[in-house]
Amino acid sequence: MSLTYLEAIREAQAHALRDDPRVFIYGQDVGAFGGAFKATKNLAQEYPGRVLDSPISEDAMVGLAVGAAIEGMRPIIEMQFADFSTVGFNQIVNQAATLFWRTNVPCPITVRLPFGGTSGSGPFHSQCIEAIYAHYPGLIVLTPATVEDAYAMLLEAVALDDPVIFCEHKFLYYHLKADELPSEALPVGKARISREGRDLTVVTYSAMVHEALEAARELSGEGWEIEVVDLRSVKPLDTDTVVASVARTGKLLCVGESWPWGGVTAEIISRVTGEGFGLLDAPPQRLNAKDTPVPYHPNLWAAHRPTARSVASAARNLLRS
Amino acid sequence: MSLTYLEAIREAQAHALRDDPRVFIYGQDVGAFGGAFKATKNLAQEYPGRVLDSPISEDAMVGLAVGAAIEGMRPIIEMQFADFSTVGFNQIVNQAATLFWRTNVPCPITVRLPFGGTSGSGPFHSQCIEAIYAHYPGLIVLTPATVEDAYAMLLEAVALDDPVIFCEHKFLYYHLKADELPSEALPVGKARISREGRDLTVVTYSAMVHEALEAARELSGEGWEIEVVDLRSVKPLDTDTVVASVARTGKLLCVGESWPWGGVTAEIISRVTGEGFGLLDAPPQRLNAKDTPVPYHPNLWAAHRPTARSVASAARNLLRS
Amino acid sequence: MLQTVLDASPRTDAAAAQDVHVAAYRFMLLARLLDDKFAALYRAGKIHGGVFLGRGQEALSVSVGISLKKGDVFAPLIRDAAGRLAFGETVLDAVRTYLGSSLGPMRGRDGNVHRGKPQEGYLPMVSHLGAMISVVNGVLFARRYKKISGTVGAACVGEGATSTGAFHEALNQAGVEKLPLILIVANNQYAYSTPTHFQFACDSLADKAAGYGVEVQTVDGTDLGACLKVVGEAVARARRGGGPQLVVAELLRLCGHGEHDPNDYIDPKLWESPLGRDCLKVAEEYLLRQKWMAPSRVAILRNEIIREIEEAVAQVQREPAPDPFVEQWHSIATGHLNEGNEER
Amino acid sequence: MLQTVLDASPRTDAAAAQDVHVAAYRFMLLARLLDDKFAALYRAGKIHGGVFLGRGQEALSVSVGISLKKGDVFAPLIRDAAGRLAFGETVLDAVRTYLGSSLGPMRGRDGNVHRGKPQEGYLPMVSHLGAMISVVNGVLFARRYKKISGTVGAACVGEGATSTGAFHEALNQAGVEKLPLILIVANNQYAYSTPTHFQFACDSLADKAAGYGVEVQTVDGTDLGACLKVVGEAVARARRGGGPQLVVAELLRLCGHGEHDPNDYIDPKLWESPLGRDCLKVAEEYLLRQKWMAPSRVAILRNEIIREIEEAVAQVQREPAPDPFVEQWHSIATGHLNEGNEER
Ligand SMILES: Cc1ncc(C[n+]2csc(CCOP(=O)(O)OP(=O)(O)O)c2C)c(N)n1
Ligand SMILES: Cc1ncc(C[n+]2csc(CCOP(=O)(O)OP(=O)(O)O)c2C)c(N)n1
Ligand SMILES: [Mg+2]
Ligand SMILES: [Mg+2]
Repeated sequence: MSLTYLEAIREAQAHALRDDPRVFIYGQDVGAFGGAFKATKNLAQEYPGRVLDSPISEDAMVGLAVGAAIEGMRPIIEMQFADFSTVGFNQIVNQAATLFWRTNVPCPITVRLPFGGTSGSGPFHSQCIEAIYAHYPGLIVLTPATVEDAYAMLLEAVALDDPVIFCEHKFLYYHLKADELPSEALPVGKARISREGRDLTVVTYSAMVHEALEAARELSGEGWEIEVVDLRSVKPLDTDTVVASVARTGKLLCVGESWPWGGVTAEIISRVTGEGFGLLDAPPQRLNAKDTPVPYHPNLWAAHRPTARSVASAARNLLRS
Repeated sequence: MSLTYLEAIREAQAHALRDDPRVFIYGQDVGAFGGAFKATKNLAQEYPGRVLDSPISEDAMVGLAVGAAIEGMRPIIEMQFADFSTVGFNQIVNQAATLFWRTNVPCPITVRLPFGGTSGSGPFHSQCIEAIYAHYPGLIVLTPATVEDAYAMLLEAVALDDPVIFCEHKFLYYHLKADELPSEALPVGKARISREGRDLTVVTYSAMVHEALEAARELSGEGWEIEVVDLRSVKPLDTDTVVASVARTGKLLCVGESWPWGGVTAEIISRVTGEGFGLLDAPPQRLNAKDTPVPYHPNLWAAHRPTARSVASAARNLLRS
Repeated sequence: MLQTVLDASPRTDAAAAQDVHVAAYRFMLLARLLDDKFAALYRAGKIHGGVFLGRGQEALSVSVGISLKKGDVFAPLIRDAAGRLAFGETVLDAVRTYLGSSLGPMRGRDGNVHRGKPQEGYLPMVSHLGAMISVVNGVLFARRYKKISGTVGAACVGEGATSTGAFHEALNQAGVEKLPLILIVANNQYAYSTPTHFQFACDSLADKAAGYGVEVQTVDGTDLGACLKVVGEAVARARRGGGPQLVVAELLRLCGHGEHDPNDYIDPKLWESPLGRDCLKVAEEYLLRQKWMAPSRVAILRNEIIREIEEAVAQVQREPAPDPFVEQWHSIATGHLNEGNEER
Repeated sequence: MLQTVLDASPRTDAAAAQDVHVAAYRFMLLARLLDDKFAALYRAGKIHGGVFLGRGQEALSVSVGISLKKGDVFAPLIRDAAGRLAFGETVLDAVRTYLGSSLGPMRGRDGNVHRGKPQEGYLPMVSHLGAMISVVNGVLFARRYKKISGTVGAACVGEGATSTGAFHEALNQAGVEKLPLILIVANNQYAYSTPTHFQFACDSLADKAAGYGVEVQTVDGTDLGACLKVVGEAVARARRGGGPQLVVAELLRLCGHGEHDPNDYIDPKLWESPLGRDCLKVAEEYLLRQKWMAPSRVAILRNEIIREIEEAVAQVQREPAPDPFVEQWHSIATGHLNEGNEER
């Protein structure tokens, strides 16, 4: 058996539906059609009445999920693209994220955001907006980079008593494959050392993990050993694992596919310099997407986001500094 | 003559209306009533047909402004509270912020956000969400800390060819006074050294500038001289002024009233450590609000946000390190 | 939640009507006097932040609270003191929230009208207008999913909130899902200072119903009897499976938007019009005319209520304020995943 | 923008009708063949991202484009190739956008249906459904402000987009401001895979008009003559100062949501129903029956159009792709305030 990142997401939802009667799925075209990306393929058929098409009403979709959560359910909301969650933004950050703090009543909803760039998708079907959600108190923001994590973290997201923004990267949907589903997994909140190395730490998440790993392989040919940390969860952030890695390598490069102002890479650098300043023997560096909307044309798109090549180049500069 | 921060905002709008026929103001209760905070007091009477009440439709308010800007106007949109801009979020970050990049047609709109905490205002009338807007490409985000800047920067915001998120702090509305309006001002994008010092640099903006200045006065009595940098604009950020200050003091404390994950303070630290690592002789530190919604009760509120006292205490720790 | 009581006592229709009216009147008076007390505390500087009153809206509001049963869902608006009390909120909880007591349902974290107990179907509002309606939908949706039948949910909004996208998406959603939602629109002629002609262009807000495929009734919001009937029937229709119900009430806000607001922009003609009648007076006169209550009883009732309120305020003023050092500063339920409150 | 031509030539009514129909038919055919070409290029892997066709919607779409004049405003939906061409878009601009040419109006930054020229009143859509309507309002608002009269704005949406908060806020805003907005709803029975009963609960989307205080007409979207008449009249009413106009057209999407979509979820009964008629065929048959066009002319026209399209594609394929090293990577107009594109 071999399955893709996308299939893992489908399987996780199937298992959640099977094991927990409180779980239902609500979103545009998720029902009979199985979702724009087929992440809910056959689930409406297999679990009648539990996988439901919504009107094109992101605000009301999230509002309904919060109400259902108050009533003890564990809704999964599929946004058709992460980009469209901006019209459900208020219900996410002000309703769902504040409920527990205000009332002591938990709000176990999972909002699935198919996110991130793919060639030709343009400015409104490519955005990486994990930092927007992570900035608000009250949300957990997950960014799985592997098939196994996509599966295990989605299951854990549904089981958690809090609103989870589940950022699933569209670029990984079809390409990434695994032989089997994991039976054990790192818990949410723990980062993973995806590759060990002694010369430099690259901290990243989601699709960029694979660019970083490719860069690491390339640099390995040049005699450098790069450690790659996959954050897995951008809120909470596993600062300890990152700092421990920097303690070993002395050098830090943070890579993100999102825009350069603020965001995950800035947060990592602030934490590491605040807590592990003495461990650094070179200025910590960031590599982000460019500060423009995500372009449509493949030529522009490839230059807009970090790639293995630009990661390797930034790493080389840092290694030589 | 003496006027408040709020009056300066009203004056800037009066002058913009007077000098530029393309300017109009649109927002809830801004017309005959003069706005929830009276920031448009008498303007509807003085400029008939140019200061208009809108329905409670933040999405459509911003959309209308973008359309008017395409047609050559320079609309000012008043959000009743910054917190409610979340329901106009999509039009701001996806429509207004992308227009120029997509089409080469500028989008000169100013969105006024009365923002920031005041005692008793609670989780939905106190938010500091400048970082949310600064993360997106295509927006200018201004955070004046003084009466003079409130006036001059609002005038400049209206004159700029880009969408400006104008964050005016409600805590400063009535308390802060100045003797006269400035005739000259630092341009947008330049930070100001609000107080010179040699021992430590506090970088901050908006209401927190005053907490930092008070802390600096307190520490001055203890023999420490704190330099306070008022960013004025959080996007673009005047990295040069900040780095130059750190070059003099060797120590950096970033203070913000917003939530701790990401945001202005993280961005500053990333820039300074990236560009001026060698200048630092202690780990750069941050002081933000706590990672919960803004509480209602004054006791909780006072503990949630940074204050002169907590700034002084963080500064002391850093000075002794 | 008087219904529960009434259902149990088989009486004549007239006697039942009397009971409901008297009970409703009591809640209206309680709400009015409680509001007055909050206004006084505000002027005395004892309340931080805003104070929002329901003056002139008690007849409509109480009709909602009284028509709901235990187990139903209620998302009130800022002027719904009467409805909240009728739905079962205690005076103590209201006072505790306004004064920020750590023993109140919001523990000083949120205040004034932002209160509720979600586990009791009483939803605490966020400030964003229109945003609570779809949350009510969600509770009702979950009930149906769990095969719980017979409960309904009411959401109240002002006419200003009908201009929000959230209102539209939620009412449409209720229509599509045929949820037992009763959506009450209190058209008090102003949204803060904004008159209705800047808010909508339809002749009556009831004209919106057809576009959502929901039933609608309009009602004179100054007339308690009419409100009890129209709201009661809408609730009953929803309970019977009749799908979402829209109720549009016409009335006038007899106070400022909040207590900070001089309220000097109201068209004076409205004060003189039938809309400007004080529903509490109208109800009282009706009760007296019907001889359902003696004038002396009204006076006694008022005194009883004032005592109840004063006692509650006195008690709450002795209660501990929230303590920032005890406060956990956690925003999520999964304890070990909280972060960010070290000073960084 | 044929109106301009027609206005200038005083002819009999019948002759004018012939001219409009023939012109409209030409745009419909051009749109259909251009769409077919995009579909072919997509299948050949020459187009990145999605391809969205207007098959079955050309009659309605062209009626919008043809009823507008130079100086009017147009915010099309993704299926409006016909309307765009009739409004004045060149085949070259459409092809350049789909192929990402650096010479196109979007310079490769945005693609496919996300194209326009704001300075010509032709608004380039963002993807968020419903979001363009208030932008049209804004242009019209500014025109009135500047005392420019006689221009109107049309925004087109699908029935799915009527469920968005943005749709509601914008139509309400247009009603309150009495703007000359013509809002066209193309009810093609599906929003992606979602049938209408999951989208709304009203009998007809026309039932929404009363709630906004706007005029409304419904039309058979498969009938070119009816569309030209109804849309034309709505535009004329708006132009005369009649305020916002809603037009609801019933039709069927005769293709997948995008070219990636097998479209196998459409209820087969709909294909058989009058909604399932191909408006292009219906129009062609009508023209032939009226003898407004000879069969030979149709064949020639088709060939002319195919040549025009092939030439445009050939030309664009030789045009330079955007170059990331030349690209400025600036997102704001105030050059010196751009930041963030150093590698940090
Ligand atoms: C989305 C949103 N925008 C703005 C506000 C600010 N605001 C609070 S109450 C109010 C007026 C509400 O009017 P209405 O809905 O008619 O209720 P009323 O106060 O008249 O009872 C406004 C504009 C808000 N709470 N939410
Ligand atoms: C706010 C928002 N949510 C979701 C989407 C994804 N989406 C794109 S087209 C579409 C269906 C649109 O249906 P309809 O409005 O009926 O237009 P049609 O495609 O049928 O012409 C959806 C859900 C979107 N573009 N915007
Ligand atoms: Mg009102
Ligand atoms: Mg459709």
